[in-house]
Amino acid sequence: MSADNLKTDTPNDVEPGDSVRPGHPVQVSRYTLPARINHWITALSLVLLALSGMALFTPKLFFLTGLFGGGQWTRVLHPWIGVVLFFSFAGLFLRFWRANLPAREDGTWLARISDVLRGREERLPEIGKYNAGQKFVFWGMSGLIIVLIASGIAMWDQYFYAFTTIEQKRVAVLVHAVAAVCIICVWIIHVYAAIWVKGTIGAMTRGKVTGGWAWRHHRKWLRELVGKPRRPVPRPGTPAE
Amino acid sequence: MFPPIPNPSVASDAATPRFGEKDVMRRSASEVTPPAQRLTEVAKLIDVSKCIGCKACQAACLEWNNLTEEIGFNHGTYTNPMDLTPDTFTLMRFTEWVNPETENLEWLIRKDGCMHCEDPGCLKACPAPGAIVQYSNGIVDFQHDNCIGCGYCIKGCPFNIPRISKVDHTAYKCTLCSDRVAVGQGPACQKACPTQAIVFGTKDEMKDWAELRITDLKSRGFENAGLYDPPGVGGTHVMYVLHHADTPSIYAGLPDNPRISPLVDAWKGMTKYVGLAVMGFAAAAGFLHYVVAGPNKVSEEDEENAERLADGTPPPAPPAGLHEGRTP
Amino acid sequence: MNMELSRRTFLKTSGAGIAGTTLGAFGFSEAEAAVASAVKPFHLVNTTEARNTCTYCSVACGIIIYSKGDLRKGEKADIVHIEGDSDHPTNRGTLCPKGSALRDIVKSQTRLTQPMLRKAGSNAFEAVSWDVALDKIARAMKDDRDANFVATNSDGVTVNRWLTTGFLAASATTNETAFATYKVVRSTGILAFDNQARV
Amino acid sequence: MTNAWTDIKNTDLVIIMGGNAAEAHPCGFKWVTEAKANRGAKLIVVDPRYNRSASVADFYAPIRQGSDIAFLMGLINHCISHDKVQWEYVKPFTNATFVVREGYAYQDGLFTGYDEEKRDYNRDSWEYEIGPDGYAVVDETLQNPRCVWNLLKEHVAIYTPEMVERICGTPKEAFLKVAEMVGECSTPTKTMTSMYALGWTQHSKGSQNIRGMAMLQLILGNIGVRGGGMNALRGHSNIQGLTDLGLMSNLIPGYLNIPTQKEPDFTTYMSTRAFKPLRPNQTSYWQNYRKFFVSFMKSMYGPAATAENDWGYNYLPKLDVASYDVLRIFDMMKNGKVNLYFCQGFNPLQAFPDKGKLAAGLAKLKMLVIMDPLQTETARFWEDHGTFNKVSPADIQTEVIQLPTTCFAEDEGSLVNSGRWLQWHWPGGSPPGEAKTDIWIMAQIHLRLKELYQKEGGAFPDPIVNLNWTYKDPGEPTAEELAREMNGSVLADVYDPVDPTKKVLEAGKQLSGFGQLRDDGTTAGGCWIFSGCWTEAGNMMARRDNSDPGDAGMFLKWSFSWPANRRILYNRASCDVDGKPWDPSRKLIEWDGAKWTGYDVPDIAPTAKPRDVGPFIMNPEGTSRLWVRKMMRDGPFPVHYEPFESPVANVIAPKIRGNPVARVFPDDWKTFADIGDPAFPYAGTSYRLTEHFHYWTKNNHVNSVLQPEQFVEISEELAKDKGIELGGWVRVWSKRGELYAKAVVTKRIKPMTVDGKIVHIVGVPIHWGFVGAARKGFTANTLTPFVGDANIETPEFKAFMVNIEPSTGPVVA
Repeated sequence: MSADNLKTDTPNDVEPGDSVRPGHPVQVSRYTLPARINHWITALSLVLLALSGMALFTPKLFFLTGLFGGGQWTRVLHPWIGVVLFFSFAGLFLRFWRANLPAREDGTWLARISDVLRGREERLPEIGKYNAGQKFVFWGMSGLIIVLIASGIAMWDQYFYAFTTIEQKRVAVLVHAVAAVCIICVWIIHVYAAIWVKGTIGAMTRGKVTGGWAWRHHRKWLRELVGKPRRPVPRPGTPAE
Repeated sequence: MFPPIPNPSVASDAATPRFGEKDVMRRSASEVTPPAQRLTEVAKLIDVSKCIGCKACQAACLEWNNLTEEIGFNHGTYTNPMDLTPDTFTLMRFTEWVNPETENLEWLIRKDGCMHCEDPGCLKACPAPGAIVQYSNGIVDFQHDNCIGCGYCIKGCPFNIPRISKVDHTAYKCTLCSDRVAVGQGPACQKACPTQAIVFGTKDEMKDWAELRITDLKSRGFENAGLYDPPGVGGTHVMYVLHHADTPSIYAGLPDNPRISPLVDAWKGMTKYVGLAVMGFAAAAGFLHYVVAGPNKVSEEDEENAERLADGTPPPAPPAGLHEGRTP
Repeated sequence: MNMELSRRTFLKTSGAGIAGTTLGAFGFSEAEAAVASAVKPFHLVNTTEARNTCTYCSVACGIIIYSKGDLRKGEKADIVHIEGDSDHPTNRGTLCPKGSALRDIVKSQTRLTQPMLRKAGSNAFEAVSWDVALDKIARAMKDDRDANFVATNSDGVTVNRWLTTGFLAASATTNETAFATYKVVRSTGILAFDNQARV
Repeated sequence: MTNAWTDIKNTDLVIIMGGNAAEAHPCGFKWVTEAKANRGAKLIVVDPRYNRSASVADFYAPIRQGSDIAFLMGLINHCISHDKVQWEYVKPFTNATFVVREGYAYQDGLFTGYDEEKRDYNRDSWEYEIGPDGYAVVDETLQNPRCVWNLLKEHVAIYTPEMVERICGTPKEAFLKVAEMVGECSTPTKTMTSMYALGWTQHSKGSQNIRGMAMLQLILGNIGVRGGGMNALRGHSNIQGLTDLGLMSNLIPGYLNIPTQKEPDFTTYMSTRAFKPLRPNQTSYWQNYRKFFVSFMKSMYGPAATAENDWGYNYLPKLDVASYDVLRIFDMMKNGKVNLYFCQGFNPLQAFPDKGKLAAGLAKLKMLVIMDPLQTETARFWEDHGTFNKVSPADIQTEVIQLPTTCFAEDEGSLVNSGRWLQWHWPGGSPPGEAKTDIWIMAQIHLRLKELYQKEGGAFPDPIVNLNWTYKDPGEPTAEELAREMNGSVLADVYDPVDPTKKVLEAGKQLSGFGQLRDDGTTAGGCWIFSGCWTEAGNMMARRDNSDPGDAGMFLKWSFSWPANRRILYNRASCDVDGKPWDPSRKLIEWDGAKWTGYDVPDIAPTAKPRDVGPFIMNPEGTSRLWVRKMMRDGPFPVHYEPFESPVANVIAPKIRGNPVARVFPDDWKTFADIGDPAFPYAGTSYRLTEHFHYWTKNNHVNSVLQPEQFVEISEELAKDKGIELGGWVRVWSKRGELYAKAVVTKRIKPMTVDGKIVHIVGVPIHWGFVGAARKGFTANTLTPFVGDANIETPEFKAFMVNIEPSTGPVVA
């Protein structure tokens, strides 16, 4: 994030690289290429962590260790993928945290969650770049990843055995497991939302959405983009959809 | 004298183990059908009051299991190495304790090592199928080919016993010399123990033998002498005779009431089931939602509105009263 | 020599309140015996046994040496394990921390394997043949004995002693070694002859 | 040991004093735990340190090192004054009733006849009064003030509980508790056993420490009985055997003596060895000395030992001093009087006191020959190991030859255990590299030396060229050949003198026991006490029948025990004068009206009538001795003497320094710290740990793991005084040397109050050195003084003075 993004006159909702290209249909740049790469590294890490973690979490899924070259490799790789995830997500965090700060309309959005679920967006307020659900995913991921990396290190015996007591390790494994369940649930919400809301996935693949998509789901953000002067695309980020 | 176990036979036909896969009662991360008939439970009894702390058990363990421990340092105590390690399955722990009642010094020496719990926390915690097995005679054994080195057993163990090797990254602990017991021998430590502070036999025999010892100790003024066979872990297959059985923790931190930590129980119990349920529910809910609510699609009208906005043509106003939350 | 023993003797004579033990069977009937893949194989199988005595203290615990290879058949024997002899009346199979680690001293990294000579003023040993070493010793003994042998004392009494050479005898060698040593040393007139009894 | 390891299970009370059986002999200690478990026996430990034996004791009493005699005489005093005496034993079976001749006296720590100049006694007055019948005078009423009992009573009177506390630092209550427990064993049905080792021998009055307890055991009636006895727990696996076989300066196998130069011929030599009984009918078995000697000489020199040459008497060297023990030889070495030295399986640089002096001696040799299976410090004394062994190799002109030998696992033969069992063993492994048996090496040396003498002639070659060496392969005699030779065999047919047609002994046959030895050259026997070990019936030492009739712990069919397969010495004394066992539940032998029978081989002629013949058949008195005549150099009764280095002056005889007759070489006085020297205020003692075996296990990885690094043990109080931390480095030094070690600060050592003065103890375990697998360390004998016991020269390793300070550890150069 470049320094001028921090200018107070720049609306929080607009991230570097966001832009509108008029046409038919209107094309809206939502995520820059680096943001998308960052996202997919994170996504891949998270999926691998979920798979390897689940393998160690329940015997029924232990067969998943086969994906990683067996139990020993799973045990070796999981924490290292966690480290990758941590730093990768840290990148996302720095890109997206400002746009994910709470806004006034988030409350209304949440209050009308049944309308959200029914897809009656006309009954919702105009939303910035991220709606409250997306912000929940963002902050949920952020918090859980911190919990997971902290508890994960406490149970990473190969390097950190000596630094905690066994009782602390026990707390750590329990916390790690609960946090992992939570983060997987958050991830499910995230992925489902991307599938349910058609036209979303393109944001993270090609980096673009249609104007109609933006109009329908993030009208406030679209309005801000339209109102903002054109400028070359710097390095933007990608939110957790 | 507890009758010595006869010398082993070296004949090749004497080598068939008397128990094995079919006698596995519990297997980590696996469902097993317990054998229809349980083997007679075995046990090692460590009589702390007869122990002279000579470390013969430690030496015999290293030799029998071909373990090479590092030559360490002196830290001001006779306990060496300082802790159990992947190569030290058993360790004499020395405590100088002044009995507050008699003001006499007592040198409490306890042989530490795997207790072979009836309800083994390590096995419960272990995520690797078959890395830890419990035979129906009570022996809890690690199977290194299956071990993934995660160290969950360490967290599961109420006695802080298993250690992960830095060499092969698998967990090690006392096997109760399952290879010896399988051919009718006792563990190497028991064989060596000069004063028979360690004896080995069926669990019932060991309890009877312990009773004799406790009677003797009580006659010598140790009123609280007793057997340590903690019920919190379902009893153990390594038991202690303690002169002060009312306070096991004075013996270098032997747990007073060991049990599998509630945290571990929660982790391997509730969390596992609830967690799987929650995740499953989340996925199912999404699926259902999709079926019921259908995809959330962008309409042609939305695209037009966007184009208009981009072109500078005002789009139609939203229905009144619905966008009160919007930013001006 | 008879190595077959009455293994049940101790069971019969144990005076301790528990009549015998079911240990031999551990409660596993024949029907329960089966191939077990999980239990480590018993590594003394097909080894050769030799009855011996612990080399350390004078309790003289009975031990059994287990080797790969049979000396009695003229084979090389490599010791794989040493364990207490349950039939021995004194130790009944038990061993102390030294005895339990006997294999390690037999196979110590610091065992001597060839004759060595350190020359006067040198800072290292060098390997020599047995012949060289033994000839040097015999020559040194002869020269010193011839030069310093005391046949008679100042009173003219025959004393036939040799005081400029001394011999410290071992403490863990066999009686047979000791007797051979006694004969050889005493025959030379050495009086400075001693052993470990004092220390 | 008078008794066997397995017999300890028969005891009621074990007293471990002057040893640490649990630590040094764990597998033998098992029988203590058995006695405790099965008989409700109690265990007392008296030691400066609360040690591993104490950890399982019923009662522990602290004692300052070097003050045991005061404690023991205190116990005897207590028993006498509280009538805890087994009178039916003491009166007939000890010399309590014997009357001592006029002229003998004891005063202020000295007996009559002391010569301060010579540091020796004229012991002529230390004898019994001999009556007109030629026998010693006895007074069965014990009224004669000069009878041994009354002299003893008088001698021990000074050792009151208060005096014991003052000298030993043992609190009076603790001493009295021990005395009470010990006193209970004066009944015929309760026995105590004494287990001791180097904690008693390694003092300048070591022999008298042991005598003190032996006297107590006699008073309690505990010698010769099951569960009793004086049990010297020998250190090395065959040190008993090597002593039995006389591998000492002054011995011939079977405790016969090398002649002295005062005995120029065989007749003179034998004249003092008549061992005429001192009371009527007594056995006095040493009367057979001549048979043992002649048979030995026949074994040694074969046909060259003839009646004409007094059986080769002049082939034996004659002593000019009491002995050329190791201290004397190293003193001579240091003074440049020794040229060639052999160390067979021995590491003197660590095993003897004052390493500095030892190293200086070795450096003056022309040649040092080492035979050993393992690396030793001695073999490498010339090698620079920085602070651990700082030497300049170029300055050391000693040639060193190091010969690799086999070890126990690779050879065959017998060892004598502490209970005198000769046990045969078989090899289990091939020797490494070019290692050879000691027998081969000794044979090779002999053959080469013999060849040189045959070729070149030289000084008195006769004993060398005539040495009986008729083995099948002279280059390597077999263990069987040597064992058969020690047992003895018949050299010529012997016929019954009454019926000359009856052949009593047949030439070429093995003897069945020492009873068949003869003094006319018709039998040979290398070691009379071993006779019976390899008879016509075969190798008795290899017997492995572990049956134990009566559960007595005797195991008569297991191996062979000298003498005559007897398991408990003096076992005749297990019965009263009429031959009935003191304790029928612990019968050992008994008189059945015609002969002695029982679980053990009787220690008396099988048909000797009970009231006729006394039980102590080796002694001319027929009894045991509470008072030892002139047989010990430092007095017929033990006296408390301080160690040569001591924190306090001798309370009972302040002018006497150390043992007044202990030999001190002139150069060594200046190496001792003065009494109460403030520069060396702490009482040091050295000992071995159970994880280690002397210096050998430095070569063993496992044992090095179990106790890895050199340490010293001190009390919490001393640590606080000196600012020493648990596990921190300390420097410990005596007047002779220094070492660095870690500090084990422990509650198991407590400061003591001795004669009003606080005495701190510094425990110095031995083991570490500069070769082997273990961590390098300092040889503990850098600290210890070069002085030995007055009778047998065992070095005073157990009591010396040191100083200590916190340190940052050795500077490894």
